[in-house]
Amino acid sequence: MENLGYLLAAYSVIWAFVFGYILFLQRKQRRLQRQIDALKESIEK
Amino acid sequence: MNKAFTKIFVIFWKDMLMEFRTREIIISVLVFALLVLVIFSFAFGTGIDVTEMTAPGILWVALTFGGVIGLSRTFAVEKENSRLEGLMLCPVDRAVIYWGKLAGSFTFMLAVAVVVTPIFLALFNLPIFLPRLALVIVLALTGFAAVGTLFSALAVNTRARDIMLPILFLPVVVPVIVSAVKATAPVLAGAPWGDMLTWLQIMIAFDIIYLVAATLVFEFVVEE
Amino acid sequence: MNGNHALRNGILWGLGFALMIAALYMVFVYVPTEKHTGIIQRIFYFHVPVAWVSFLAFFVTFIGSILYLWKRQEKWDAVACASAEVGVVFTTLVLITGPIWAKPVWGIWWTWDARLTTSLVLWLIYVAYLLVRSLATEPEKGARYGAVIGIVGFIDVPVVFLTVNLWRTQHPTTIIFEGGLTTPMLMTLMVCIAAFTVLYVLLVIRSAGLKTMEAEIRRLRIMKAE
Amino acid sequence: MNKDIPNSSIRAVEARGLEKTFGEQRALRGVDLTVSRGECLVIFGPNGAGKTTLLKILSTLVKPSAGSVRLDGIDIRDKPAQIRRRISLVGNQTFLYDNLTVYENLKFYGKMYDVADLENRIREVISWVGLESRLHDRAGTLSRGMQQRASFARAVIHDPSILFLDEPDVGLDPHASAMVSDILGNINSGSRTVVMTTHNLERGVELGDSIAILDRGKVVYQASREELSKADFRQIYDRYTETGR
Repeated sequence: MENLGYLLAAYSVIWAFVFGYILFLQRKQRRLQRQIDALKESIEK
Repeated sequence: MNKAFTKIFVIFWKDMLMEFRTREIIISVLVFALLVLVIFSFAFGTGIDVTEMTAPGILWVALTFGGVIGLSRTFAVEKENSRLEGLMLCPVDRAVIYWGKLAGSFTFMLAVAVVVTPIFLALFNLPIFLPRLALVIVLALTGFAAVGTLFSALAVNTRARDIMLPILFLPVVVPVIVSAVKATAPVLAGAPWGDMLTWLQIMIAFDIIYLVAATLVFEFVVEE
Repeated sequence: MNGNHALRNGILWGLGFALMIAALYMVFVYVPTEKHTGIIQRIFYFHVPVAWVSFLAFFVTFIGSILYLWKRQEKWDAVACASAEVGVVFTTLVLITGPIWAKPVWGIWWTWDARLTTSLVLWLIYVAYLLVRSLATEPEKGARYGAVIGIVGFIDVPVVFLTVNLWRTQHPTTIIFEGGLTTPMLMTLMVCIAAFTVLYVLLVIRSAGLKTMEAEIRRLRIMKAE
Repeated sequence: MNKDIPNSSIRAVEARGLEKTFGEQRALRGVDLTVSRGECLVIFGPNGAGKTTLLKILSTLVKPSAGSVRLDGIDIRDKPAQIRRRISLVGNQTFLYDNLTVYENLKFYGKMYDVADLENRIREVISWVGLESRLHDRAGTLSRGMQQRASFARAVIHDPSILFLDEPDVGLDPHASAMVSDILGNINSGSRTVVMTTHNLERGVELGDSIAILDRGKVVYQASREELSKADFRQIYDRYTETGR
């Protein structure tokens, strides 16, 4: 079971990046959605 | 078709004429390329064994970085005074503008190489008369000019125009740099043609691919 | 229409999740340990699919770029840009997991072999792509310049690979698979590739959706200014 | 505003529903314009009204986001080279190469347009703008006013039938600015169609056969000279452009 550390490191890096990217997309989406809502509201007024 | 060639030459000659007046591109690129040569010879030393290993690389680093500096001026010149708009108003295909500017960039780089290469060969105590090296230089600089002219037009329209050109240009021309270095080594060592044939073929393929591709997409870079 | 959209998305996320679980099960439980290099060989099952996906991503950017310049529809640009973004994320992963694998097997972090070097050059080209997009003076110009780089950069890939391959001929495949790929190994690899391809599609849909939202914000801002 | 006259005559300039958006900025929002052959249309408008964008679209430099342009009856998207041969633009900047002489600049542009008998043509256009004595000086050494004259010479080297002038007198002193209208009289001795933008209300009204006011990307006022007495144009301009506010 030598090199297990390397294996774990590789898999955790992959998951960290994938989840990090998904999180980044989600936050950006929420921010953009808020902007759209605010703009729509200010236009309707 | 004939007319297109005439127009390409008219644009090319205009760039030559401007350069005769100021010599700003050739002089600055030349000085820069020579500086790179000198710095690298300090960095690597110049013993005979070292020279064999590093000389081709040093020459091409100097010509590549010098080339980028020259290419960045290609369209910066047209951007001043909105001259590019004057060019765009002319009744010519956009590809003609590309080829006209390409011919100019190529000639400037070639002029620099013609001066830098003999100096390089002398500094490293290598034979001076190497016709095969001329072929390598022409093929490599064609590739540089094909990619560089396109990206120069693109970079002048972005916000970080000075840094954008090398960032775009260098990774794309990696095959040319590798091939030029690999083809230069056998020339310097006096090895037969066979050793450099593959690399010459790669450069020819690269040149053709990028001349065609850039001709096709150039209009999308200059249109507003 | 919107409900359909959500349903399709839900199915895709479900499928992606199930495939990922299956992939992890196969990698860590089902597939036997490779004899020569030991447990570390299991990086292969994720490293290769990630590399495959990054290549696929840049290919999609290439196609999207051509379609955008041809049809001038914003959606093609959104796909091209989103795919390049995902491609850069995955290429980054290739460049990180590659050395993590190389260190215990070859004793070195990095080797200038054709695949690694090509990945590195690709990464540099597409980082430049994203930079140009963010530094263009207006979004429409950014889209056009991006498309040009997406085309010109992609046709470089085979040339770079060929050149680097001739430059340094070291094939990691021959070192890693002395025994060749066994059936369970191949099955596992296939499931992993499927899982990552679905993940890629999901991420691109997500990211392209954000591009559409940004365009929507620009339109709303214009309306507001009226 | 302008009546549609079906097939009666080909208009020199005919723009329909021109729109242009730069990012979040709408430079033009539906511009319709018609200019008859040989006519001079003067477009007024405050800074940022979209005047420059409009001229760039009309002269094929910028693609409109929507709408169409016909010049001498030809859609500019169909035959760009043929269109470009007939038109010219004098922009805010001169398009001249500072390190080349005026002569070399003219020769360069003349060759790009395949001008026949170029030497004589250069002599002719240079006399129109009264720059004979400086013909062999570098463009960069000339004063702003002289550069502008050289720019006019450059613009008419290929004898265009339609001339677009974007604020040709901006940045010039009043004397030089008066020269612009003289030069315009010289170079326009034939029957060129002229579309020009300007800030200078008095001179613009003198020059124009018809007048339009562009404000925030729209044509808000259009009239022929006969419909307009000079005295109240300032008021009209202020009213339509809301500069009084």
